[in-house]
Amino acid sequence: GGTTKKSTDAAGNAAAGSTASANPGAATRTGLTVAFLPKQVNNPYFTIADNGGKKALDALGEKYKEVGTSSGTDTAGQVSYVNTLTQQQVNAIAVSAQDPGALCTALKQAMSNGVKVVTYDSDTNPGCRQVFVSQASAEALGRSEVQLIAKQLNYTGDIAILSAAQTATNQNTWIGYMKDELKKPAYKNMKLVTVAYGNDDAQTSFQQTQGLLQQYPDLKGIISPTTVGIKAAAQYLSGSKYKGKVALTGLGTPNDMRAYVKDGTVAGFELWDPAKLGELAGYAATALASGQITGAQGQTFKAGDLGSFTVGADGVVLLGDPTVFDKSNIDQFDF
Amino acid sequence: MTETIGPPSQAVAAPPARAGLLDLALKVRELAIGAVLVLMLLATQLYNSAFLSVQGIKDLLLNAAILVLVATGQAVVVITRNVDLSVGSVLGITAFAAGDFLQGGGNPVLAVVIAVALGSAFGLLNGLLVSLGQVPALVVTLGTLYIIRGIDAIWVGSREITASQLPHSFASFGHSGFWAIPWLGVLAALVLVVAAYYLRGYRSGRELYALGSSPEAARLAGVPVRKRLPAAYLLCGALAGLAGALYLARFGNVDSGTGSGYELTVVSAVVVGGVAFTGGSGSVYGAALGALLLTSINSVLPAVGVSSVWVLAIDGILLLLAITVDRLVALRVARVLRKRAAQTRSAHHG
Amino acid sequence: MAEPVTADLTKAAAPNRPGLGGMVRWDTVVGALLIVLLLCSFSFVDNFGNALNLSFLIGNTLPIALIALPMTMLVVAGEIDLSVGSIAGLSGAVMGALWNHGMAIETIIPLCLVLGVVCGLVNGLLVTRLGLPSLAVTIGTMAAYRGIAQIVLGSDSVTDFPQQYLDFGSGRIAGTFIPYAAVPWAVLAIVAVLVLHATGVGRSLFAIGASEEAAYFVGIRVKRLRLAMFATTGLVSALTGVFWVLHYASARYDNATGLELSVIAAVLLGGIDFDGGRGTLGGAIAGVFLLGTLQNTMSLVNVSAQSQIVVTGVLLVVSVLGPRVGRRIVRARARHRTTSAPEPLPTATA
Amino acid sequence: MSHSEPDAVPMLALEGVSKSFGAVRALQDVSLRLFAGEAHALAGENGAGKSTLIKTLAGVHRPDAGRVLLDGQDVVFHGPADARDAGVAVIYQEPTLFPDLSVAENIFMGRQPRRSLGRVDHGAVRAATAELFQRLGVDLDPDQPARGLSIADQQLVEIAKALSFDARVLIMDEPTAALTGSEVARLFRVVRSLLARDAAVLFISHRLEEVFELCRRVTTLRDGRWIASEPVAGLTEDDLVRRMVGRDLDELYPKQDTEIGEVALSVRRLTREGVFTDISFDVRAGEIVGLAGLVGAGRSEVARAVFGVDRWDAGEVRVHGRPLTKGAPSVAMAAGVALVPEDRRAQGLVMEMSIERNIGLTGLKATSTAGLMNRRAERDRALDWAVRLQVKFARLADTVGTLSGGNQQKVVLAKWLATGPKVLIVDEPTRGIDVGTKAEVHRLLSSLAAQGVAVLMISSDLPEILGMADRVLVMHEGRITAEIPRAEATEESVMTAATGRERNAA
Ligand SMILES: Nc1ncnc2c1ncn2[C@@H]1O[C@H](COP(=O)(O)OP(=O)(O)OP(=O)(O)O)[C@@H](O)[C@H]1O
Ligand SMILES: Nc1ncnc2c1ncn2[C@@H]1O[C@H](COP(=O)(O)OP(=O)(O)OP(=O)(O)O)[C@@H](O)[C@H]1O
Ligand SMILES: [Mg+2]
Ligand SMILES: [Mg+2]
Repeated sequence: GGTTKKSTDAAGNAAAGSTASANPGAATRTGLTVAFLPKQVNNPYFTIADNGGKKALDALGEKYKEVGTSSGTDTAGQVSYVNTLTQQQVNAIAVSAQDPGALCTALKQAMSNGVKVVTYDSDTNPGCRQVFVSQASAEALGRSEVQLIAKQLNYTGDIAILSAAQTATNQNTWIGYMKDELKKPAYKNMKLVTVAYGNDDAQTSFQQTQGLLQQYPDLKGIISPTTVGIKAAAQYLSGSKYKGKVALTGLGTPNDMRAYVKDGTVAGFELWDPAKLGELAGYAATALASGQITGAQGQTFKAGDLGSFTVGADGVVLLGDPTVFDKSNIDQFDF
Repeated sequence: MTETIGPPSQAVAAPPARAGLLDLALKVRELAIGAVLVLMLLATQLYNSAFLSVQGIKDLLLNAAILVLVATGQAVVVITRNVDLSVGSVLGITAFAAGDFLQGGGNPVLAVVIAVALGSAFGLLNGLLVSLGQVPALVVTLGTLYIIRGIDAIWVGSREITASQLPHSFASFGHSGFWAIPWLGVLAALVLVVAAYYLRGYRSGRELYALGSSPEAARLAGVPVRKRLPAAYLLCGALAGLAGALYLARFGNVDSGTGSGYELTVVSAVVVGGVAFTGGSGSVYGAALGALLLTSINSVLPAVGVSSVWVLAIDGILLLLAITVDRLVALRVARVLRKRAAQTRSAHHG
Repeated sequence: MAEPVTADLTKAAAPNRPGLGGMVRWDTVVGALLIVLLLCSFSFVDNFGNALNLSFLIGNTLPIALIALPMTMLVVAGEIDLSVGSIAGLSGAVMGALWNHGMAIETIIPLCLVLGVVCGLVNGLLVTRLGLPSLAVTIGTMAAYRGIAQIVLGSDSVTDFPQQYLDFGSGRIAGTFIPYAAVPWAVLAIVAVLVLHATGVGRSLFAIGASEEAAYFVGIRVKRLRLAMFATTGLVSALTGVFWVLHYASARYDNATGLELSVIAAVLLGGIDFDGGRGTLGGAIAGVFLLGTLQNTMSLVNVSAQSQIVVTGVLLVVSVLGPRVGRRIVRARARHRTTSAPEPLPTATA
Repeated sequence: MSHSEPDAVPMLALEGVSKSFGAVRALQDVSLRLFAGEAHALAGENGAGKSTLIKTLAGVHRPDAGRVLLDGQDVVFHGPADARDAGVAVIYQEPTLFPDLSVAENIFMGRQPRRSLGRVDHGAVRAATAELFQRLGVDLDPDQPARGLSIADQQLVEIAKALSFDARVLIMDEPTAALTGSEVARLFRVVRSLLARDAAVLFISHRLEEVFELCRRVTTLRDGRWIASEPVAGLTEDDLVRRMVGRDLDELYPKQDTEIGEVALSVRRLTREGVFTDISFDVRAGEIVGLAGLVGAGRSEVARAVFGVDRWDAGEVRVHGRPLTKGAPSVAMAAGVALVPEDRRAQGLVMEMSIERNIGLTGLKATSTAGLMNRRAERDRALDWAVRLQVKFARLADTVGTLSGGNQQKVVLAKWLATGPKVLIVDEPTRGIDVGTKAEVHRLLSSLAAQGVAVLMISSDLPEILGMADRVLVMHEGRITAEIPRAEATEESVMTAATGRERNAA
């Protein structure tokens, strides 16, 4: 006998949204404390995002604070921050989860103590938060990256993917859609040879890029859907004989990539605006804490300049489509 | 001990003939690591002919250069029976300091000087804490690892240095070179040779070995411990600083997390290179070979198409293999040495 | 075998890293610090004293506290194990993988523990049979075990363990702040203290750490005992891995990454000498909870992560420098009182 | 303190020096003068303060009170380097070598001959070492690492190091404790040549005959206090002992006649390649068997192999008929074998542990009940033996590292005698032990034998072997070359066999 997966599956994971009903007309409460808990503090990307959140909260007259671990893989540390925030009785937490499962217990404890929970950038299991503010639809991102590189390669040649950690959930979802997109007839002359993992570490990503190029001499393009990976790959390409011969695209920030776009290593890449992502998370958290939404599908809330948003299935709120950056427009962005 | 010992001239002339038995033993050990390295590279080349192309060799050397520098400094400290765990943090903070300076339009040479000076300062701090406080280096440098990392994080915040902010000459120094020989590699080799020559050929260098071999005996022999130890740490810090500047040139990208966890890689390189943590033995060449071996493994695995899922496990197992082979060779050599010593002994008696 | 090394006079003169005046032992100082910190936090920090926070504090510190038990013994015996975090990760990964395969958790957990013993034995055999330095071996196995965990579980993250087990991992005894898991920990801690400080085995461990050769000469089975310690460390690490999975309700290959450094920092803080032969388990446990409480308190009063790192570092440095400086002051005062002595001696005997 | 001292200014002198370690007053108001061309002996019991005095002269310790005078001028040595630069060379009681470095580097560390640009001239270092060894008649390879040298060889390297200084003052703390007669003779010859060149020498030895042979004057210490400084001529050994001990000496070799019983230890054709070959002998209950030989003959190695510390390649060891496992000291201990090893600091003691715990290490099982240590039993056991062997200590909880050399040796004896062995192997049991206690140790060995213990005694002190052994085995280059019954054992017969000039047995 014993307790096996099968015997517990029946119990399942209870679904998200609370049963309490929302009051869309409720006034936005002020003086709330909303804490941002990014994957990693001091990470430029998250700093921009969290500053977006601060902007939203300032505009609404709420209190903003940011805490977090200085390592992006210190799950235990992130859990203890959730615990601390629960202790401090903040009104809402906006968290970018390092691990979809590990934060669950702590977040559920937070919610049962009356703290509202929004995830942004990286989600947890749906049962462990009320709303997920998603940067872009995973499907759109995955497909558009394949489209980007295909255009640069004239729809012919071998390509590879340089991802972050093997466990990065969002990466894996995107890669799934990329593979799916590649199945379309338009890409019949293109082949995905491998997926390499650089663990979001500059040196590892660097050497993985080297390895890819050595192992597949005919490689024509690399997609790196992670800001660290694309940066490292671009740096390697720009200093090697492959510069300009191997196309590179993926997700990167304009500041990181400016040099490589200008020197011709990279033709184009894409990203959403992290500041807007944070801003939206801030509005969502406030809406939750004010009782305007509960995270159930179909509820709507206002997000300042960003306009009005509707909660989708599983409590997901979608930011919108990403921006493509290339030589022509990169100088207009500074983040 | 019979009274029948040959005429003085003979006895004095004899030793140089079998010069440096100990030396020879040490060289053999380094050869063992070298052999493992060469075998591994050749095997990879057979599998993938693109591996040792001009670009491939250049990449191998580039990858190793920075680690070689830091490992050289670390080896010097480890030889004195101490350790500097703060090298990763020092590398990170000096890299950012250099980048910050360059970003403001500074002179590249001056930026390197700044990084080296800052690294030296941290090294000196470590050295003074360890030697004046006479406290365990492991604890102190673990402490400074945290402190420097924390200061770095507070100072840098979420800023980062990106390639576009660096002068072109500086960035291109990080990856260009002569044919397959990158400038970075040349620099690292130069530092390595000088350090090795110093350790071997100068009294103060020998005293570092003495210090590590037996601190108490060193004190009784009048080795100026309070001078040598800080000097060793200073060198280690300076090289970590230089490595920081080169890291910036090489990767063109520095933030507050740069170099974290690097100390473990450095310590691995030193250990694989046969520098004993009990002090007094090993050489910087060994440490450099260790560094080359480690970085090469990371180039070899992707080049032969090992899925990155397997890389970590294979990395660890190869590391274990390397130290095991090294150990077995060392045991062999020790046995040969003992036999030879026994032979000379009975020869004398005869 | 006879080594011409003599005991370090420094050590002979300063047994057990004496605290102020040479009377107070360091582990007592750490214990006192912990109590002072607890008192301050209870009285001045909002939310510190409530049951929820205390249970968080203990629960989050338990993994470190668990591994610190065998690690202290290992370090006392002159060895170190850096692979503890990876063994915990591997045991968690295997737990996840087997759970996904539909095996009963009552079977899985013992299997994971056996796996931990095997991992510890591999470390121990490499160290004792081949005579490799444990630092080098466990740097290698740290990568290898983590790598195997990655192969076993890949990118999966398993979370759907049975609720009663998850409750055990994160729940607390009704009406108190004590997590369930703290109870078995306390039992283990008592066993460990008894073994290390009140049995022949404990004595032998101290002897091995202080002088392996002398221990061997009194018939202590040095290798066997060390092997057993490595195996125990593996076992407890695996147990920690299981607890980690249940506590955080997540089995991933990178669980407990970097745990070794936290354990080592805490153990060092507790006054355990990494040269072996000295320290007490009480000190180590106090060190673990001192760091844990400090971090908890600092988070509650909104000290940023970066500053927390600096504080940890400063604490480590002060922990080794403090007693020494204190002793010097006491000595200088004593000398001042007796006056007749010549000038203060900068190069005094210690 | 002025019994007809030369009028000349002493080269190095101490005046009214005191030194305490915590509560222990190691030196109290001690004075000493060393003159050019004169060998001066320092005598005193274990723990009298001799080594402390030497360390004070050498700048290792700084005196709490009193002065150090060099050529009549006050000096302060801030460390060993200062003393060295002032021309003072020291051989410390315990060899302090760099195990990882070659013998040659050990000798010339910090003073290597240099070539252009300050580079070390490795060739010159090696050649100079070879020459020193030749002067001392030592056949060690200058390139050999110091690790693995026997205590005697280490001591020889220390001597070579001290000689290499061409020092004005040579201080030697028990340099001969581990040496045999011929090496001592060589050393003395070299020392005399230094004296002839007007060096001053300070010499410590517990072998009084050496003091009389080499020295012109002797200073005696007792309990850290100065007792006398006087010419050696006119003193008898008994006079000297009385000054040291404060009473008359008992008989030094109190050999009791015992009833010799069955074979207790039986070694058959024991061989360890390259170390010793084909060793066979028996030791019977109640018998003391001496094992003699020159340094490096392989005696200690045989003892270690028998006890199980080293493995052997062939042969067999039986205790009371039961074979021992090779390489397992625990098995040997269980069978009632005890080994007092030659190197007390590395093998005999855990230097950082207390006296109590060191003695306790051999009785971990005996002093525990149900697995838990009984601290009281452990303490009583330690106290009993520490007192019986007259260990001079302040508290049982003091670290052994702070004891004087001779007292450390007594602790080693104590910890093994406390096991109540049936077969006792002692390797240089009285190395560094003062005459008074030596007699005590001999009496102990004798009475143990009388109680039926089989004793195998290795010693480089030939009179000790001749005085104590019922039978003498002699080794030469790893083989037993002679077995001489007590009646026939003389210095002559033993030395002949030890130098391998005659092979009449084995
Ligand atoms: N570092 C130290 N700390 C504490 N006590 C010490 C220290 N060094 C020496 N002593 C004590 O000082 C006293 C004198 O010791 P010292 O070593 O000078 O004796 P010794 O005359 O050389 O004896 P031996 O003949 O046994 O070598 C002893 O009681 C010893 O325990
Ligand atoms: N026949 C031999 N040939 C070569 N080396 C030897 C031989 N015998 C002993 N040795 C070496 O010489 C050293 C001294 O040996 P060992 O200590 O056993 O001699 P010993 O007779 O016990 O001398 P001691 O007087 O030092 O106790 C050891 O390193 C040993 O390996
Ligand atoms: Mg002495
Ligand atoms: Mg011997």
